[in-house]
Amino acid sequence: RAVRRRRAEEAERRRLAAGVAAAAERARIARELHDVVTHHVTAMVVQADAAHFLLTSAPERAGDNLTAVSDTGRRALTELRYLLGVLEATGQSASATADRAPTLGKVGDLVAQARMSGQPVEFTERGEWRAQSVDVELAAYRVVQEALTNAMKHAAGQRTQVLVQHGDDHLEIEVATEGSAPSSATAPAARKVDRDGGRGLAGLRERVRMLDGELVAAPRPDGGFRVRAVIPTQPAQE
Amino acid sequence: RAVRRRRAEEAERRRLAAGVAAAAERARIARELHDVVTHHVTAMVVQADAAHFLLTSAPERAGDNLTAVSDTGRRALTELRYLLGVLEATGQSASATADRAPTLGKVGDLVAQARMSGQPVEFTERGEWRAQSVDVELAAYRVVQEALTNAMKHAAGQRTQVLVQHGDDHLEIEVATEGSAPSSATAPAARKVDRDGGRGLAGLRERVRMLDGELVAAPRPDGGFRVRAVIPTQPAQE
Amino acid sequence: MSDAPPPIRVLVCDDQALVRTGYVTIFSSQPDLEVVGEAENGHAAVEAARRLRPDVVVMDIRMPLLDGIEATRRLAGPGVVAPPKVLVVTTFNVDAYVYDAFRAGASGFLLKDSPPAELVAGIRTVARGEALLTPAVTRHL
Ligand SMILES: Nc1ncnc2c1ncn2[C@@H]1O[C@H](COP(=O)(O)OP(=O)(O)OP(=O)(O)O)[C@@H](O)[C@H]1O
Ligand SMILES: Nc1ncnc2c1ncn2[C@@H]1O[C@H](COP(=O)(O)OP(=O)(O)OP(=O)(O)O)[C@@H](O)[C@H]1O
Ligand SMILES: [K+]
Ligand SMILES: [Mg+2]
Ligand SMILES: [Mg+2]
Ligand SMILES: [Mg+2]
Repeated sequence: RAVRRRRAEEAERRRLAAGVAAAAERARIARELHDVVTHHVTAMVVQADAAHFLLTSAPERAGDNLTAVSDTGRRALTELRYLLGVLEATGQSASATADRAPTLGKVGDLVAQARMSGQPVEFTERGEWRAQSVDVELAAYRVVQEALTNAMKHAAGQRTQVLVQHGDDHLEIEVATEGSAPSSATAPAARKVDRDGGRGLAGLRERVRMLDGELVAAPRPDGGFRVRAVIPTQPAQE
Repeated sequence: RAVRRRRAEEAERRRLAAGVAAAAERARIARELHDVVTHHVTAMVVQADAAHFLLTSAPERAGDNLTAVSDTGRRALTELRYLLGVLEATGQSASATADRAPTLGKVGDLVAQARMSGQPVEFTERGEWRAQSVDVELAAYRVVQEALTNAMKHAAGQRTQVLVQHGDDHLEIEVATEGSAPSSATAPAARKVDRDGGRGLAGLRERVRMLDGELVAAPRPDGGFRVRAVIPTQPAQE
Repeated sequence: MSDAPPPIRVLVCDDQALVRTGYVTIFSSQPDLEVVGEAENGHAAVEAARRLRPDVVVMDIRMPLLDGIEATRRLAGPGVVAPPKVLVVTTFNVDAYVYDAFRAGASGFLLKDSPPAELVAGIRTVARGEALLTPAVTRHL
């Protein structure tokens, strides 16, 4: 009887854990989506409404608004495709290996996704690859994911370099974008650099610190941006 | 010691269950999201482009297009809000979504919307209408939605036929477009999409299969395209 | 000539340029509204409001540097003398946002994609000193 009760309790706990995980995942996706989709669609609605008011008084300005609507819509679809690709990639690896989130080996997929979305990304991997603990691999993966998302958001179309370096006792990840010329057509919202603005990098910094590593993110002197993370790893064994 | 091992195993199983639940949630949201967003945003882009075109020649008709853009955007945002369950911080999004899920009765709206976007669509409904489970209705709705989105994207301006047939124990949906002349003026954004493969039809196939149904999508010999789904339903009762 | 009352002076704050400029176009088209300024983050919003003394501040929540809730608190929170009315606009009508917005001193809360007629009516309502909730939010509360 005690055994049966314990089993029931365990099943219940498992169900709860699953529920919590699903909710957490929803919240995370909701956040990403806010930036990727709702944000764009909202802008499209407001611009279309505004165009309405300009139709007779200033048709040429209405035309500019309409261009903004179409451009924004195309960008929304591109970014959505990227996000879905990422969701899919993480979903697949989760079920494929049954036990975990994406690993470092999947960084290539992120790069491919970003390229498909039109971001010029170069990917370099150095040193001898070794499997790491799930925590380390996932953190490394998230660093690349967020940095690439940022590249597309804040430095769209700019050359982007991803470097993964496997050291003896640490893993080093660097993602750098080139500077945008001041006149470049970066979305106005993205242009102003506000390091307190988002939660993407702050969350990562915390995550990397919990692994005794360090993440530094800063604009480069030439106007680009660089994210660099160093995460200690177990020395090679077995 | 045995106790400790059992605990570790339990913890591991719980972690697995959570991972699987998160992945399933991700996949579900991703599919739903793709369908909601690409459909509405594609329609908005098409409408905005059309309005631009009419700006000087027929400003009052441009106004109608603008209204369509805003209305479509608002609908998309409303659906996104329900989808994300951000209204309920409690994570009841699944049921909230189910309550508000569009049903087969709304297919007429989809057709009207596509017509407003300039797609020549004919709609036929056959057999005796019966309410179906939320899953079945939503799947049927999504089939029509994605097929019409594809029609606007990949066969813009081509005659399009939508058929919904209510059988005794199944529902049949068919959406067919006519062949496009090779020179057709497909939007550049849409053209590029082809190369990325696309996940609309794949997601639908999965969704329909989960209901023990089947979806077949293929080009037609004459150059058109046809999507056909058969979904089993509960025989009429009560 | 006009015995019309002076226009309602509006400050538009949103970090998304397309939303901000769209709002400026819409509000400016109304004879009884005058857009006196724009701000693209919370700090700029507070600074501009203190300098320009608008009647109504239309305030986004998610903005860099200082979010719209905190900016609202600084402009219209407890203890502020002669505060402007703040109409908060957001993409999501999350309960927590609505609650925080009103606690911070906002007079109204609307979805950002509300139809223009509702937005301008909202500005007029809060300018008169009345409180306002979007129908979608009210239904939910
Ligand atoms: N590649 C980049 N080029 C230019 N600026 C960048 C780049 N990456 C990040 N930034 C700047 O750093 C800020 C912080 O980035 P972070 O990822 O934390 O936030 P975000 O991307 O704005 O929002 P969130 O990640 O929460 O959706 C950004 O707002 C942006 O100003
Ligand atoms: N009505 C159609 N006419 C011509 N080709 C079509 C039509 N519908 C679908 N296709 C072809 O089938 C492919 C797969 O369609 P699917 O909906 O899966 O992807 P997509 O529309 O290209 O992208 P996504 O749906 O992910 O935005 C399309 O890329 C297109 O080549
Ligand atoms: K005015
Ligand atoms: Mg970011
Ligand atoms: Mg498609
Ligand atoms: Mg904002």
